Amino acid sequence: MRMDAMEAAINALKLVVIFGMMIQAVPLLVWLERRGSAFIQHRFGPNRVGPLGLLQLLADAVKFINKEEFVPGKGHRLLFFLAPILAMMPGALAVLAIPFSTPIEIAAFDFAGSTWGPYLLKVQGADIPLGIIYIFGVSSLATYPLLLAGWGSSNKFSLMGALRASAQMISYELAMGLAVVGVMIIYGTFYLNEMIDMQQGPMNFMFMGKEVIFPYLPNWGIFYQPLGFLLFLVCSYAEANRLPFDLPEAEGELVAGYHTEYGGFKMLMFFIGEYGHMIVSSSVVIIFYFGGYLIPFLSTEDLRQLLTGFVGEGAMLSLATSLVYLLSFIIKLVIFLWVFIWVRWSLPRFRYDQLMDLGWKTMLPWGLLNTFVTMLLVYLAHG
Amino acid sequence: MTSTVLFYLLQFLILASALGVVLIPNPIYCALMLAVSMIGISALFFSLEAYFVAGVQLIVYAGAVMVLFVMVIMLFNLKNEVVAFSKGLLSKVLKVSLSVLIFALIASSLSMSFADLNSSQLQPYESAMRSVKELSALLFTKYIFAFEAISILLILVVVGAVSLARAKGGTHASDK
Amino acid sequence: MPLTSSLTEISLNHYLILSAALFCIGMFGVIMRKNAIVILMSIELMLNGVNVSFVAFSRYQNTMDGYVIVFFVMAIAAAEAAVGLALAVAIFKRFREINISSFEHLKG
Amino acid sequence: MIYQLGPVLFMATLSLLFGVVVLFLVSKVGPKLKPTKAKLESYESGISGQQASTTKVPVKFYLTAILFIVFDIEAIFIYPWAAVFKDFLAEGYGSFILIEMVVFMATLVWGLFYIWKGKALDWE
Repeated sequence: MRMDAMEAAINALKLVVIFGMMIQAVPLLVWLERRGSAFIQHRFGPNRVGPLGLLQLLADAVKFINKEEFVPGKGHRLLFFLAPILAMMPGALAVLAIPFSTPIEIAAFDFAGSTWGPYLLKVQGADIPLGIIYIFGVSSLATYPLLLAGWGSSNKFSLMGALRASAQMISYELAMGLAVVGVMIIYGTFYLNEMIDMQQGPMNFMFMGKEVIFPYLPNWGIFYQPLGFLLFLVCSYAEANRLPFDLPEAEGELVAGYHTEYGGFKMLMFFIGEYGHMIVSSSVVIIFYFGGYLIPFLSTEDLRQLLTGFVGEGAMLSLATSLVYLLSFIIKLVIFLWVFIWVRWSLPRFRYDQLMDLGWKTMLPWGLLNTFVTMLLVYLAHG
Repeated sequence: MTSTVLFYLLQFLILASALGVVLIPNPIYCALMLAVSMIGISALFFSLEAYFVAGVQLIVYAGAVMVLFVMVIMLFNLKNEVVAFSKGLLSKVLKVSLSVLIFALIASSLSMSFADLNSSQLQPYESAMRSVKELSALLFTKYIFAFEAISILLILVVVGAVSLARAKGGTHASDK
Repeated sequence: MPLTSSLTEISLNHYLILSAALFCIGMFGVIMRKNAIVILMSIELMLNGVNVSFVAFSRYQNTMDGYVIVFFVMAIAAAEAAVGLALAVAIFKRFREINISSFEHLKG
Repeated sequence: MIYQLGPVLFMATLSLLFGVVVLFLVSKVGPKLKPTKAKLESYESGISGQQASTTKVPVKFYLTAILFIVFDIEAIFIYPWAAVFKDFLAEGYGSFILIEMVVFMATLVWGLFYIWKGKALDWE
C-alpha cells in the first residue's frame, strides 16, 4: 500500500482538518455549555455578542490571548508549560482513529501535468489497526498532563487535585476497560469499522441454533449490552473529570484543583483536552452501542439506491452517501454531547469517598458481572 | 527509505530517553523520560505490525506502571537528590566500562549471527485481527499454565497492597 | 553484508542491537544509581529491552510465541514494580529517604 | 508496516507544534508586568506560608494505583480472550476456554473480595 505524493498530501491535509475541527469544537461546546446551563437554570447565558451570543467565543479568544503570562515563583517552569501542551495530545491522537463516515471515492484527475488517482479517501484520520486498543492506549496517557500540572505548579492544592484526578481517572478507566469486554465478545473484533458494519439491518442473532429476528429494532450494540452501555457512559463522564465527578476541581475544597495556577491560553488548552475527551468518548459510545454513522432502518444499499435518484452513479454517489452518514454521525454526536452537558448541570457533586466507592465497589463488580453474564449468554446461545 | 528514517528516529528517541533515565539526577524527570521511552518502544512495536502488543505496552507500561512511579515520586515529594550516583571515581569508571563491555560483547556476537534476516524477507500479516486471534489461540492453549499462574501472581500483589493499607498514616507519618 | 544495505534496510540485527543497548543502559542505571525508585525504573528499562528482542524475533521468524512471552513479561514487570514500590514506600516511611543504603539497616 | 505509524506521528507532532507555537505567541502578545512577591507565591486562597512539601499525602492514592495495575493486567488478558471466544465456540472448544477464563476471573474476584474485606477500598 504505497502512497504517492498527492495521496500523502491529501491525507496530511485531512489530519490537519481533523485537528482543526477538534480545536474548533471547543468554543462551540463552551457556548453550548453556557447557553445550555442557562437554559437549565432559567437564565439567559451569554446573549449580547453577536446573534444568540455566538460571537462570545471570539471575544473569549481575544481575552485569552491578551492574558498576562504567569509562572508561580516556586513552580517548575518546564513542567508547568509542558502540562497544557500535553493535555491536548491524547484527545487529538484518539480522534485520529474514529471513523466518521464511509470512504469517498475520488476519480482520477489531472494536476500539474500528470494524472493522479483514483483514490479512496477515508473520512477518518487513519484506519488504525485494532482501533479500540489504540484508543484505550492513547487515552491512558491522559493522566500525565494532570500529574505534571500538579507537580509543576508547586502548590499543595494543585498537587492534591492532580493526585485526586489521576486516582479517579485510573479507577474509572479500569471499570471502562471491563465494560467493553462484553462488546468485544459480541463483535469478536477490535476494528471500529468492522463493528459498525456488524450493526447493519434489523436486530438478529442466533439462539440455540435458531435465527431470531426483531424487525422493529436496529441491530445496535445497546440492545445486546445495556448494562455495559450504562457502565461505559458513567465511566466516560468520570474520565472527563466533569460533574458529577469533578472532584479534582472541587472549588469548595481545593481552590480549583490541578489548574489552580493556570490562566489564559494554558487554561484553554486543558479545556481543549477535556472537550476532546468528551468528543472521543461520545464517538466511541456511538460506535460501540449506537451503530456508528449508520441510520436505523435504512441499510447502506437502500441509501445508495435512494441517492442514485438525485446524484447518479459513480464518485458523486460515494460522496453523497458519505455526507449523509457524516450528518447522521454528527447528529448522534451532538445528542451525546448534549447529554454530557445536561448531566453536568442536573446532578449534584459526589463526595470523594463516595466517588471512589462508586468506582471500586459498584462499577468494577458490575463490570465483572457484565463480562461474566455476557460470556455465559454467548456460550448458552451457541448451544 | 522513509521507513528507515522513521526507524532511526524512533531508535534515537528511545535510546536518548533511556539515557536520560539513568543520567538525570531529578527522579521526576527520570520517570518522565522512562515514559517517553516506553511510548517510543510502543511505536516501535507498532511499526513491527505487533499492534496488540503495542497497545498493551501503552496501557500497561505508559498508562499504569509509569503513573504509579510518578505518583510515588510525588507522594515522597522527592527533589533533586544530593547523592544521585554511587561515589568513588574508580568504581564509576569500572561500572561504565563494565556496561560498555557487555554491550560490545552482545553487539559483536550479534553481528556474527542472524545477519541474514532482513526486512525484505518479512511477510506482511494477513490482518491485524487475524494475528491477535493466533496470539490468543496460543495464549489460551499452549501457555495455559502460565496464564493461570499470572492470576496467582496478581493475588500476591493484592495481598502486598492490603498489608500496605493496614499500616496507618500518610507518607510523612513520622513527623507529626 | 555490505555496509550500505545494512544502513538502508532494517534487519533483525538492528532491533537486537537496540535491545542490547536498552538492556545495558538499564543495567548501568541499576549499578550506578543510589535511589531505589530510579533503580526500579532501570530494571523496567532492562525488561523492555528484552521485550524488544522478543517482538523482533517473533516478527522476523513469523511465529506468535514471542508476543505471548512479551505479555507475560509485561504482567510480571508490572507486578514487580508494584511490589518494589510498596517496599520503597515502607522504607521511606521508616527512614525518610529512599537511598538504597537505607536498606543496609534492615536486619531480621 | 511503518506507514501505519505515519498519521499517528504526524498528529502527535501537529498537536505538539500547535501547543508550543501558540504558547510562544501568546507570551509575546500578553502584557508584561513585573510580578510582585505576593503574586509569585502559590495561591492558597490568601493564606500564605504552607508549602507543598509539608503536606501529608495519604498512601491511599498509591494503593489505588497498585490495585489499578492488578486489575488492568486482568483486563489486558481478557481482551485477547474476548477476541477468540466465538471462534473457539464455533470449533467446539467453547467449554474449555470458558472454564479457563472463569478460573482466571474467579481468582481475581477472590482478590477483589479480599481487598474489600481488608478495607483497602475504604476512603475515610
